Amino acid sequence: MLTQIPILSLLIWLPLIGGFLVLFGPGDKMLVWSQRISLVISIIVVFLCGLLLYMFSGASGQMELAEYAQWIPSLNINYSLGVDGIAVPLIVLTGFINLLVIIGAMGSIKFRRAQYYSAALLLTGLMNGVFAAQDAILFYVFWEAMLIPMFLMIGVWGGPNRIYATIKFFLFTFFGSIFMLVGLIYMGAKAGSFNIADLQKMPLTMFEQTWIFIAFVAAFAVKIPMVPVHTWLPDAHVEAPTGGSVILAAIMLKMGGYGFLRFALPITPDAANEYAWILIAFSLVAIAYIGFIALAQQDMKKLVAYSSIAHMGFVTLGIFIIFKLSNLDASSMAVQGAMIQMISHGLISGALFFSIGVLYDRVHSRDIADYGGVVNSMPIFGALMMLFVLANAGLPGTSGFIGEFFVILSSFQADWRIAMVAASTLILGAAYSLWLYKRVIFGKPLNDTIERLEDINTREKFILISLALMILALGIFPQPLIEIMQPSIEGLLNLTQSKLEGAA
Amino acid sequence: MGIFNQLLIIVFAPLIGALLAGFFGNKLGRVWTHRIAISLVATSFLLSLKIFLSYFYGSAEPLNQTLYHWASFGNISIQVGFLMDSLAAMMIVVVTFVSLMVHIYSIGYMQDDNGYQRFFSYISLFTFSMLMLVMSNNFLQLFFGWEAVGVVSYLLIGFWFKKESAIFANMKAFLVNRVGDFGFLLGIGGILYLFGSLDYAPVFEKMQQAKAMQESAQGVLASGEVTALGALGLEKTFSPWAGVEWSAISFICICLFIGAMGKSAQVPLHVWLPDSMEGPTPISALIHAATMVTAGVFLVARMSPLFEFSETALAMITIIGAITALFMGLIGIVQNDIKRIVAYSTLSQLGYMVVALGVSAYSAAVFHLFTHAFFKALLFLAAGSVIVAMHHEQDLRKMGGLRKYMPITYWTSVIGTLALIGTPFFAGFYSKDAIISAVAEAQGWGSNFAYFAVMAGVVVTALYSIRMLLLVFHGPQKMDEHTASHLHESPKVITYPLLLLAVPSLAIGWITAEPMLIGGYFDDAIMVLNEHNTLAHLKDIFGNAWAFALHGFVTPVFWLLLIGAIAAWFVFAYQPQLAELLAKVLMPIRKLLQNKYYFDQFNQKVFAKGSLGLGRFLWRYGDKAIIDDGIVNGSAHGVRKLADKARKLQSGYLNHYALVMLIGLMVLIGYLYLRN
Amino acid sequence: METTLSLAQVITNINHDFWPLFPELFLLSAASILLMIDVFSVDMDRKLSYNLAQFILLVTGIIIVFQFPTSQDFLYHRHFIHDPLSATLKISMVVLTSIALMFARPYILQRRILRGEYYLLHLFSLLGMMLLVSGSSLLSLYLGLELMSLCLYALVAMNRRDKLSAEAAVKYFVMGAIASGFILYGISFVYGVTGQIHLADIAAFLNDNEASLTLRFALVFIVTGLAFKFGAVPFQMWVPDVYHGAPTSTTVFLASAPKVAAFGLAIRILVFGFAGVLVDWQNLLIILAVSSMLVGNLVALAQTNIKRLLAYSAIAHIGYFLLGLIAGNTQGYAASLFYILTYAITALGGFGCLIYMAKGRQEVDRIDDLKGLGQRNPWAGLLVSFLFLSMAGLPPFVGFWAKLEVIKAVLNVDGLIWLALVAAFMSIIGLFYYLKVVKVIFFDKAEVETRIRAERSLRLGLGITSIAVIALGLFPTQLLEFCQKAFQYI
Amino acid sequence: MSLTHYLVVSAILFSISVIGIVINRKNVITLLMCIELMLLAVNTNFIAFSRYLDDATGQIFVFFILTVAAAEAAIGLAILVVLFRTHRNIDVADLKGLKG
Repeated sequence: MLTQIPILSLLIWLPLIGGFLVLFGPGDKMLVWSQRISLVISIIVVFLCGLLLYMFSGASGQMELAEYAQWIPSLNINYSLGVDGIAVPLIVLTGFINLLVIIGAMGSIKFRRAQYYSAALLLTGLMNGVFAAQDAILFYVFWEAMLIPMFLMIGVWGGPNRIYATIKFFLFTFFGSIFMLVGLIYMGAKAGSFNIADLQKMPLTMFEQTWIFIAFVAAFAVKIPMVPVHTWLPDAHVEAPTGGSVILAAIMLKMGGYGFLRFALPITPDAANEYAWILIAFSLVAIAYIGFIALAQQDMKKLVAYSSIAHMGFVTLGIFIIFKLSNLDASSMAVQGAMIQMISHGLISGALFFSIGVLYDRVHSRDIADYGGVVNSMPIFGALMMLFVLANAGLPGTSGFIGEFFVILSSFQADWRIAMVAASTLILGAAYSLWLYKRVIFGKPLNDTIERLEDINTREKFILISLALMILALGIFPQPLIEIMQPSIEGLLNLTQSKLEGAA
Repeated sequence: MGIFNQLLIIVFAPLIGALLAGFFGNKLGRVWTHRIAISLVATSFLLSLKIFLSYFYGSAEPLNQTLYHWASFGNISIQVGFLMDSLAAMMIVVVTFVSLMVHIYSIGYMQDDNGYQRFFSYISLFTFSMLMLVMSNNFLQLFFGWEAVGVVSYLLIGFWFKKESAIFANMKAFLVNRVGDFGFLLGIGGILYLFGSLDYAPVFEKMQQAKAMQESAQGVLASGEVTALGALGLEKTFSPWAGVEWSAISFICICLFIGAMGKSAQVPLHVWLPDSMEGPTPISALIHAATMVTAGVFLVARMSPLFEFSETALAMITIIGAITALFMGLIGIVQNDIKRIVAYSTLSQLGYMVVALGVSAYSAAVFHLFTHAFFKALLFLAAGSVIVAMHHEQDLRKMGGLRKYMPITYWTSVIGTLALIGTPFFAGFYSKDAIISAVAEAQGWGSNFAYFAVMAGVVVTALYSIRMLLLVFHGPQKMDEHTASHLHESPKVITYPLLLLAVPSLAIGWITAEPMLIGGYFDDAIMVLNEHNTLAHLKDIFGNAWAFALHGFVTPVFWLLLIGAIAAWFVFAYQPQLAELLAKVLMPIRKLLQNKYYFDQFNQKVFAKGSLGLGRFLWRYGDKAIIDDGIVNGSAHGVRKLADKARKLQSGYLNHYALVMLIGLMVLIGYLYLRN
Repeated sequence: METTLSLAQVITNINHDFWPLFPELFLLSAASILLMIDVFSVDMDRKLSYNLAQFILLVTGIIIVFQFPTSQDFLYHRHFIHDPLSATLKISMVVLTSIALMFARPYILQRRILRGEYYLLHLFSLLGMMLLVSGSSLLSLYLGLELMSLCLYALVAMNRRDKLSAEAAVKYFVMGAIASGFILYGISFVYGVTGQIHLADIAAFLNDNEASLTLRFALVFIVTGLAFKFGAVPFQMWVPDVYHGAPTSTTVFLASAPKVAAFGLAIRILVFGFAGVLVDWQNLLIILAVSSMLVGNLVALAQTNIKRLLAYSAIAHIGYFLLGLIAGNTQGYAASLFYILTYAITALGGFGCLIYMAKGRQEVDRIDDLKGLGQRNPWAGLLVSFLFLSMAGLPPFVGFWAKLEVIKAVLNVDGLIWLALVAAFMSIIGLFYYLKVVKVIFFDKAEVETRIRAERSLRLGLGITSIAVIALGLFPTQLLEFCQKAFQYI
Repeated sequence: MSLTHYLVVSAILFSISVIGIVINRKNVITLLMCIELMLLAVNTNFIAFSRYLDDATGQIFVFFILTVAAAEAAIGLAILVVLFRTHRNIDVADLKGLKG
């Protein structure tokens, strides 16, 4: 029976095994086979994602499709998987982006290609693992293991300053997560179980909560990333190859938001409540401060990277504003906004990085000053890029709008001043996005190279158009996504709320 | 076919046209592209007209229906749907009519352009967006339409993307609009906060209740114990800092109006509109004169139930509108670019509309919007016709005497100009006169200034309008030989729209003025508190459209406009040397006007450069210096240095090692000793 | 008292069961026979000796497995303890030694430092370790320790023509002797205060009496000796120099099995003997642990020599490893055992890869010498990276579980959460230099493009260690339980 | 003489040996001697305790220590020979090839 298959395990292990298969099987010597295997596996993963959507009912808000196996009984660490409405969209996004990354790599990566495919597949499996894990240590294993292929991806295929960037990336992330590990172990030791659900039920004193919350914040704030621990991101993005940037922006950053929702809120609600204002403040700083910084960038990728940070500010704002809200509807709206922002940013930033990759493959520069008037020679690309840029600026009708809209509206319920600062993205986001577009795409062709550029080929078209369609579909009709997430979000909010009240 | 389905066709026909033209334009070819696009827009127009007539003559009921649930969770439900009532019906007919005219006109105007199909795609898309905006029944969709028209406008201003000035202008337009949207979005946030819904219906219902309570129980409420708003739980306040409290309704209204200021180009957010003339002329007519820029006016009219309860917001609107009406008109006098003059005139007319909104004469504002759409589109298209004839020369000083070459263009321009300056019997007269008399009636804060502004504005309008007319069509020919030899009337696809627009510019007032201004046509859409009803007195003087126009000859307005017109003729046609003399005498003022009150320079220096500078500063010192070099790399370097120092301890000498060991032993012993 | 034993009684005692001692006896006699064979061997490559040595290890291992105890017995006048812990440690050490020999073989073969003694010294050293972990009196512990150490001194000096090797040997020897002296001095006081040298008796004494200052003083000396053997700061000075100077093949061995043996020594003395003054040695170990993590990680950062880097990393690891002991309970000890075992495996591989990279007689000791390993041999590059990432404590490698275990152990103790945080913080610095190595392996361009072809035994050794690192990382349960079972009688 | 006297003597011996190691920068042989001295100090301790406790264990322990010391000396001298062969001198101060 189709619905009996261990779909989550498949989503994790199929790409992982595929990754190793490509690495040690055909390798670079039989590149065609490496490509075929990677492609087939990626397509299967996308189908599995579809199947996941089909199998996932989502009505209950509970964990579904649970899988369980003993792993390390002596520590009571288990191979426990399950998804709820918060994880499912992220897993689907992962599968989808992975396919595009694999396809994208087929033209733009020039050396050690099999290893690249392999790294992408490994990342996919591990990221799915992060979203599906229901055991805190299992979660952590995936969470950290994921850094390794990404480290290699940036380091091997990256730009000139790649080593600095990749080590910075690794250390930053590790810096945050190691403290989370300590926190998890502490709780696990106390609760006698590492099951996330058990941890969520565990009562903790305010003192404990505070420290654990700090640990969580250290991990997730770096990942997402929040100001002031964001500086790894521009470097990593700039140096990473296109696929690396895409994965990094589209999915890895989302893990921070996911972690906040899955861990920080339900496990340490009181501490979160107590310090929400700090995180809100930093989110607002991210939105405004980073908005200005993005404006000053000369490097396309850096600009998009900074814009990512600003957009992620909405995620954290949406998550933490709930502590300042009194009714469930507004809180749901905030968290919905945060979640949709994550998904949408996955699509949009992915699309933007792909677009920059398209340009980079042709001109070999990321410097804005090296471009101008690209639309003359690449009209189709110009049109698609227009859509992505506008979506990045939060145009209604694209997915980029919904998250910001929800978060701004719900934070207005808490304090209009917060909403006001957040709404500054309307101006800043438009400013840096459109200015980028103006300088790169519009205008007279800057030089002969630009004038003779070839428009995007079928492979690139496929990638960019499918992203464009997703962005539009989500923007025009987000309700299906909202329906998937809503019961789980409500469940999460109720859980957090009940723990808060229990303490009070 | 039900009304709702008709509405769907009205909205989506242009979208289909846009998609077909956009994606398959190259395959379809030019002819088929414009055939398809035009026929779809025409369909849209005909249905709109049908619906409008059903409201105009049949007094159909308002229709409020949901198309689909965009997002709903918990108790929040955000939909996409349509609200059709008298106001929307009037708007769609304006939009589709002007759009149709522009579509047809563009066949001629754009025929040499490479982006022909793209252009049709854009203007169809614009039509769709604008229709979504005006037909929306909720704030989300309103915002969608709001932004979508902004984007299409952005695309169209930058239509000639190789022109540096065009792509600068379009970004400027979008950003300035975004400043407005910033306020708009906050306003929407406030709506949700105050009313718990993003649909119009519950908002209006509450406000209607408030009105009913206030008017039925005047005495009770006046005692100050309870206000109508308070009774309905709407009397919340916002506090920006301790000690200051703003009423929520005023806050929301002002925020919404900031949005309107962006779109309707009110001072100080007007700066984008003149620059937007970088786009092709047809879109200047469609977007930057007739439809999109009036969205702000539409918004305030639509939200009249809210604005009625905020004296503060109304006062602000009055002042801003008055400033725009007068001072933007003044700039028009010194402009030499034919399109820019029309653009500044648009700004000024928008100012009129806004003033009317400010004095609660929503009907007058919307009516002016209605008439203005026709004559201003006409003027723009006529200007376009001239520009085509002049081989894309836009400078007035190089024109002159075109009357004989382009009779149709000339006469339609005359009609448009007369309508613009408010000559009795022309469409513009009815709306403008209604506004001026409403302002005269108004009691609110700033209405005195507004009255002065609109009266002075009449002179100014006449001055620049007649000046333009004279310089373009009369007087000596100043163009070069080559251009002069090719001068001829524009083709039919251009002249027909001019003629078609000239008809309503001349005559639309005769039919519509009475129902729209005093007949209560808008009663199902616009709410006015009795105490604000500045249009009520019109009934006394109106009689019928004919009589009102005759009455117009005896008002000071007419004489003012006559003064303006004669002055223009005297200075610019009869005694041109006087113009030069005046220019010298009034040099400082002239310079001020030519620099548009230095708004652009200010924005460029302070906002654009400032933001960029701030960005660079934050990046260099915040991100790079403090966080990266300071904390991140700094600590890394620190650790590294420490490591190098620590490394030196491993000296290689055996006796040092032994010593360290000994010290270690001592430390341990000492520690244990101290602990006990 | 046992001082008045008649010969007859002695014989009766001898007639007792020798089965528990059989692995040691076998190893001793087999090694002696191998010595004889080797003397008369004409094979310049000493292939026979190598194979025999491996065979002896195999048999020893099998014997230990066969007689794996299910109870705790004190034998031979209670100088010898036969319990799951000792058997566990012995098996581990045999395995580690065997792998170390795999790495050693090609290395010494190429450098002509090959002599039969080389293997024999391993075997005798192993014998010492086995006795050590089974020692249940201070005397047997001392003897085991010395047997082990003396062999190691010789092994370090094995490359007779190498200046550094000789220097390292001198340093190791002198420092080691001092450490022995410290331990002995401590032991003498323990003996003086308690009148006992049996661990059980000492424990009993501490149970009945308040520990005097003298005894604690003695404890410090003993702990110092222990710390030296582990290479914990501030008694770590020998570690980098010896690891660096010794032939890599010796370093491989030095970094693995002796650490495990030292762990046995620590458990025997501290837990079996001095459990009564737990708080005291706990505090001492905290100082050692913190300073080891700090100095080890910090100085490793500044290294350009890969052997020294690994040496400092070893020091840091000892710091983490001590966390388990500090916890002072069975779980903690099990965690420490798990840590030291996995570390030993990883270290074997880590030093092993240097042998792997070395071509001919040329040494690999700069980090840069690893350049482009990932290019020249992707497999090897990947496996070696696994080893280093495991050392950094990243999942899914076994090093992660080791860290998790010790941190968990510390967190279980009230008031030591800060220690866990220090450990966590230090591992960030640690990660940095491990990443630097991985970076060199994968990102830097190779100076020579030639593909590396290595001996079979080398490939096997590297394969075993790195596969173990990943396999144990994915399925640590067996090893965890193995470690936990070792402590069932404490 | 009481136990304390013996202990003090052994402590002095021990200290001398340790200090000898620390301050000696000349000859490795001296180090070997110091180490021997250290073991002797320990032996003194053991014997004193053995006598004090009236227990032979300590004395037996001493025998073992002496044996081990002999082995240690042998290894030590062997290493010294190697050192001399490679360095051509046996100065402690010259042992600085390994550092940092």
